[in-house]
Amino acid sequence: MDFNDTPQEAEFRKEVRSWLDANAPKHLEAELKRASFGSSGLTSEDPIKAGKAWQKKKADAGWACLHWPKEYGGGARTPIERVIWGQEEGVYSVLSGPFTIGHGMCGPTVMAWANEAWKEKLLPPLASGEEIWCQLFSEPASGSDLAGLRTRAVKADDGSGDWIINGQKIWTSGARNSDWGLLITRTDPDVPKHKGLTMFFLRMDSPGVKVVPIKQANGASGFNEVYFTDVRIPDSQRLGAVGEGWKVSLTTLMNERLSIGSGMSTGFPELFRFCMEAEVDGEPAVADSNVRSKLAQFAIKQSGLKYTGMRAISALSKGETPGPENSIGKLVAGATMQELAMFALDLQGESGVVWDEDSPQNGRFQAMLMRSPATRIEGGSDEILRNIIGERVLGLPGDIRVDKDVAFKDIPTSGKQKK
Amino acid sequence: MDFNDTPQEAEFRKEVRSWLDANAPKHLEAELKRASFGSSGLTSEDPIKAGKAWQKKKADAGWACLHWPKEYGGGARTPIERVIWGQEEGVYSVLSGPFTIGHGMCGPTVMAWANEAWKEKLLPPLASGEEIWCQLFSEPASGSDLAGLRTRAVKADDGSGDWIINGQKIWTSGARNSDWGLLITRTDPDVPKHKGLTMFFLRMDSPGVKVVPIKQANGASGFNEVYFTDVRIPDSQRLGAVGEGWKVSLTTLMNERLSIGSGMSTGFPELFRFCMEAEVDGEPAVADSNVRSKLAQFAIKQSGLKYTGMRAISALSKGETPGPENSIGKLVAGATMQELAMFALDLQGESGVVWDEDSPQNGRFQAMLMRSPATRIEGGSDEILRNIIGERVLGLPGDIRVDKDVAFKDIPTSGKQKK
Amino acid sequence: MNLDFSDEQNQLRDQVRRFLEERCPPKAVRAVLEGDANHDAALYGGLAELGVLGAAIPEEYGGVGLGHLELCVLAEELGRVLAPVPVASSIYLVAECLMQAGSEEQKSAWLPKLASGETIGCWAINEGSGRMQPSKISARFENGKLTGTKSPVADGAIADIAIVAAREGDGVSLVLVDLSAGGVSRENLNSVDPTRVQTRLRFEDAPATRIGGTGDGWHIATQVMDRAAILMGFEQLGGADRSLEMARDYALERMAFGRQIGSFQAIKHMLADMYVSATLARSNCYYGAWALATSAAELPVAAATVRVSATTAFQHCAKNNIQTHGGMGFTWEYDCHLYYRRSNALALALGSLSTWESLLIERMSAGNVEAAA
Amino acid sequence: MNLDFSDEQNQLRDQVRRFLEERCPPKAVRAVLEGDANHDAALYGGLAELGVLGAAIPEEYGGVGLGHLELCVLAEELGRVLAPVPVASSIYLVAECLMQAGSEEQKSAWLPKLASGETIGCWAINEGSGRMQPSKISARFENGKLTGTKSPVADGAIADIAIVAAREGDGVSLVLVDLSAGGVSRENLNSVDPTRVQTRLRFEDAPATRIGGTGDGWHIATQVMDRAAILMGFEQLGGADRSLEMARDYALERMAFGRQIGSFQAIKHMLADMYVSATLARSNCYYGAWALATSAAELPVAAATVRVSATTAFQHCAKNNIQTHGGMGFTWEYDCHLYYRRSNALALALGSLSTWESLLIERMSAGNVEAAA
Repeated sequence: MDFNDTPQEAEFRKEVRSWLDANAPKHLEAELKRASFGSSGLTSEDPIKAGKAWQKKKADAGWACLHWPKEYGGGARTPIERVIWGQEEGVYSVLSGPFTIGHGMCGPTVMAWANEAWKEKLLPPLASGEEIWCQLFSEPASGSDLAGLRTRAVKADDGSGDWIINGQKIWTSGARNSDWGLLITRTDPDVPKHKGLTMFFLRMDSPGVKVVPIKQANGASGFNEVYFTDVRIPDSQRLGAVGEGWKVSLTTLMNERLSIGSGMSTGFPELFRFCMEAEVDGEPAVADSNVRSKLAQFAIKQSGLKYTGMRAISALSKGETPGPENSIGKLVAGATMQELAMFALDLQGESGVVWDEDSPQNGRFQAMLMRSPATRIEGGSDEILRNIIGERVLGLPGDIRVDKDVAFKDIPTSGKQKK
Repeated sequence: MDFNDTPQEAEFRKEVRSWLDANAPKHLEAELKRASFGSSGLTSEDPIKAGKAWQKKKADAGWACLHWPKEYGGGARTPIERVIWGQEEGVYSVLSGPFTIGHGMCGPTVMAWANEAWKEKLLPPLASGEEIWCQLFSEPASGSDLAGLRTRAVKADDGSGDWIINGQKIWTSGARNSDWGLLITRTDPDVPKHKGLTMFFLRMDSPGVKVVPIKQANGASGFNEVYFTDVRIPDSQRLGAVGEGWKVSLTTLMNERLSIGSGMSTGFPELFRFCMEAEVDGEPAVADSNVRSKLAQFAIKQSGLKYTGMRAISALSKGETPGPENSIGKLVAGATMQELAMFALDLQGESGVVWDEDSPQNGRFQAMLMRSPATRIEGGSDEILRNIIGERVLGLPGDIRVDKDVAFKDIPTSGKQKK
Repeated sequence: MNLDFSDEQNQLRDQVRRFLEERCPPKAVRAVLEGDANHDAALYGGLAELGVLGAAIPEEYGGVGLGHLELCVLAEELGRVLAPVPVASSIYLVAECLMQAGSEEQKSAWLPKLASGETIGCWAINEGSGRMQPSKISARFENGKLTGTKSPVADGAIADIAIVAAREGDGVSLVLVDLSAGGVSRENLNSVDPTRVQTRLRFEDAPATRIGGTGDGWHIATQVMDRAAILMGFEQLGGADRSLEMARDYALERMAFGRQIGSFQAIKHMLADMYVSATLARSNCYYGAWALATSAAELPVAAATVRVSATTAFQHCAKNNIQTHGGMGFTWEYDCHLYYRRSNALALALGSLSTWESLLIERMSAGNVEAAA
Repeated sequence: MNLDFSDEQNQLRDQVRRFLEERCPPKAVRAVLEGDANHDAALYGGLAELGVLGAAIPEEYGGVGLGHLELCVLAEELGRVLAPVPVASSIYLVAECLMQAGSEEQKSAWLPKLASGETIGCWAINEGSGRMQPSKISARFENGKLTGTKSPVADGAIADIAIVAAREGDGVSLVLVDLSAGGVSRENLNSVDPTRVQTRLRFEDAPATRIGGTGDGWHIATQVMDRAAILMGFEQLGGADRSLEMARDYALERMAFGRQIGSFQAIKHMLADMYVSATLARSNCYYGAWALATSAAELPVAAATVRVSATTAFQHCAKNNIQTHGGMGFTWEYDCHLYYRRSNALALALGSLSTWESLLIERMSAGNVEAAA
């Protein structure tokens, strides 16, 4: 056991570091350090413009999309090299936020399912940041139950072979800035729900596409609703066979879960720093035994996630596939962050309610309080994650599925009728 | 809002108090105060003998089975009078422990389903404590899923009309001291599980009945296994129609849930007393902020259950039916007691592992630690209680039932075959 | 024994509930959340007319003279609908403080106006971050003048009078300030719950009169806050109950995987646990109501019990109401966040949960062991 | 980076696991639980032969000289099967103490015998109830003689030597006592986990030799217990993992309502949460193993991290293993209670959870803030 690089890793890290040293936009570093919860922290520059510039620079030097083959603009690096790059790129990786979904999910799906001509057309500008992609999956009535989606695609009756799309997507990150979208639709409501889906990609400036920002409970707007009214998509922009959309979507979702980090943050370092400065009954907060007990329980979650991430990196470093341990990350981090934010406000006493620049750490804990409920829901709710751990990691049986062999159109859509 | 008796209640309380003052076995009071977890605390006398004596005395004076009609040996008292009696009887009620199941569950079932002759024969000696009853419901393979029981009753082939019983019951309290048992059996495995059940009562000294004490995880033996080998029961000892056993059992189980107390104990008063005496870092434990935080959370559960019980009594006092609030009692008390015991041991430090007379409060917290897991299971596990609250109190839909319309014999009995 | 409200009290509840359903729908709460107004003045006036504000104020001071049990009932209803009005500041705290410790002159001058809603009071004790303690108070009261800064002050933006804790000589006194009399500046603060405005009040030689004796301020404030904690506990209880109802309704309506989501044990058991904490809070609140109405010796213990139980329950229910709603629960459009915001704001008003946990056990141990049983 | 055990270390794990499956089935644990023996002497001898006891003891002192990473691997395996042997007392504590602070003479005299299992050591620090502190030690060491009482002492009943914390002058020293040399009486204590015997040791002018300098006892003991906490953390991890496996197996096998009970979310999610706490504990334990093997500056923080995480995980998993088993889990016959007993016993050995929670934050705050990241 050690925390050291192998000689090859050390060599690679040196190379990365020297390139970054010469090329990173250092004038943005201070702003980027304030990034949190989907906000880039940038105020002096437009985040999209700054992101595109940085991505282009990386692409030109071969540092874009390290996990992609070179022929599509990628870096063809090993998993551990990607980890090292990520550690070194540090805060600057925030700049590439607008490309995360395209590089991590849409791109790999296109790579797996599109024909060569499309791949050559779509992937290089995605890798270099010239084009942005979004993922059009969730719908108002199908969140955890993604396959319950109802956005319809029907063949145009003009014999063109085109598809006409009507419906609504929701929780689409970055839809406003996207050039392309990966869209899953229902083409056949007469078969069970997983069987009637078909995947497409489309230009987001296609006629009939309307993007509406969602105002979130915390006042921010990171997500959008996307409405489709008679939107036309050529059949050539279909991915996989008609009715095979669920299988295609699994490529996307699997890639979502493959992303390796050094563990999600729980907010503990920030809380600990606060407790070093704050007081309880005239003593430093870290000397109070109630604070200590609660901090200790947060601390083992923070370090547990950190070292769980390192165990995954260790496996990559040895050329192995990481185990299922990383599946706990968001489950632990989300709930911990919410509890932790409440405790941080508790320690602030009556002033904890105030959320402004003068609040401890510029109101970070108030922001955590208001953002953490979403963390427990987005990208798989706590309940879905426990099901995944129970079923895929521990091998327990699935839930009873009442909608398994039912035609989609016959699945009830509201509980009201059942009362 | 007040905690006072109405004038009538005060009058009744006076009457009870003066009778108890003249008749209660005061020489046993000190021993009875040590009662815990199904142990009567008695060492100077045989608990069964002492219990029978006290029950007989009460019956002779009209204080037995206050909720039963007088014709069967009961007291025909109002619910609030029963509560007052219970408050005044205090520790002496421990003596009637061996009759709890008979008076609370078996008796009411007999009353609802037996013919008049049987009622006159069975109920008065049960009320007066001359005969003890037990309830033969749970089986090794059917705990939470009671209706999945497999003890078979088949008609004797000699034309007598008698039934022949084979099978095994488990978790039977008091089976060793019982004269009679209330027995639920399966008479038809070819229909769905709830439909093939039939209820009987039988003498526990019937040939072929064998009682084996269960050694529990905490070393005690409050429960038994009861084996039936070709046990013969006359058809006249059937309760309800053949195949109607589930309906009969609901009478029993409903009566189980009707019992009103002043809230189950969580162990908080004992822990608080300990924390008044113990020290943490040279200060009284109650001055330590971690201890305070944990105690406060235990305290609100203790008082919450206490006043929940009082709200139920208030409803009774006004002649109303208490609401569903009391359903939370065991769920809260069981989990709280387990956590609380762990914390009490924590405060004892390395000595917490020692479980003997010299341990704080004679090892009460060690006993709680070892007994509380059973509290979270017996008489409805935490999971079953949450289902009950969710479904019966909040009106949420039931779980999906895969065994509903399946012949009992076709319901799978082991998950191994499914792997 | 009767640990329940009377039929008359429940009739009052029904009446106020109907009134609030009409006059305080979520839209009214959102108007304050999103608009420029710092409270719903029309609603406040309506509550005054209905006699809600004066419920526990004696008739001789312009109140209705019902009592504190009735005020508990009303508080629960206000909490259910997140009423964006300064009842807690003006009635639970300021009017209560005047009734407990005000001079005859102070009571005659202000209680009728507080009861009629003509005057709004605010409670300005806190200074700075962390647990409030007498030693942290640096505002000064000298020669009838007050100087210092109080923050955050709930409803400070809309108040006409303030009760302020200030250093006088070696001790802390409570003083009453007419905010229109000069020497006062106000600054609104952003908060996690904009439906209840928070303000920074600055006093510079503002004229003030003492409430109670010199140096009695902390003692009086503690008594008043104990009483307010019980009333606010009923507000929290109302919020917890409503959060549970919202979650249950959604769990019955929303389908996933072809089933009502309430049929999944993950949701069903989460709701059951919400019911458990709300039920414990209700029973503890009733105990508190009894102690408040009878000024029982157990009032300090009961107040802390209510506070810990109701805070825990409202935070628990509001948080899991969002979780039950999934993504919808995190939209601005759904009302879940209104309850989440309020649950966290009320958890801090009057001092935080850990402060009251500590107080509860300190008070229990100062009494006798029997208190714990 | 490599936060994992090596192939060789995993081979060692496989070898020991096979050995323990054969030599330490639940029956062997029950033999100690129910019988008169205070440990499984044959198993202990087998572990000595296999080199388990001497794994981290240098070859010059009769050990195998592998190292502490290997000892961590072995500890996890011992924890999985609840091995009823005094490895923690004799190896993690006594041998470790001698290696850290023993004189050349002490090391030569005892380490080979500890490695061979010929001698069993016990760690006799505690006196009385509550958190251990230097001020609570009243045993005295004077003129080479020890007088006092230590309780509870794990494995005191079967030990040949003891390391005892005793007052010497103004400070606390550690002394080594040959328990066969007279002046010692022993009394067995009932405990929540009879598979690991607890004893009261009384010393009356028992001959003893000091380990380390006069007054260095508390400092040395703290260092040794930090190291032992990491090794014991691996035992707890093994126990947590095995509890989870038992629960999962039962959830797959046991049917209710026509379904495997593991298909109910109540059970499935309970098991998922057990997996979460066991996984956090494993990752924290690996961090601890690295700190132990490298004697890193972070060792004190790592030790407390391991201790808090592994204690929490084992208690959580053992408790919910019983709950998953329902009534069967509460029978003497099923093995669930063996793990529940051990989880609670190990939670107290070396000092309780709240003590280590406090230590963890005290140590983090003594270091720099970066330690928390």
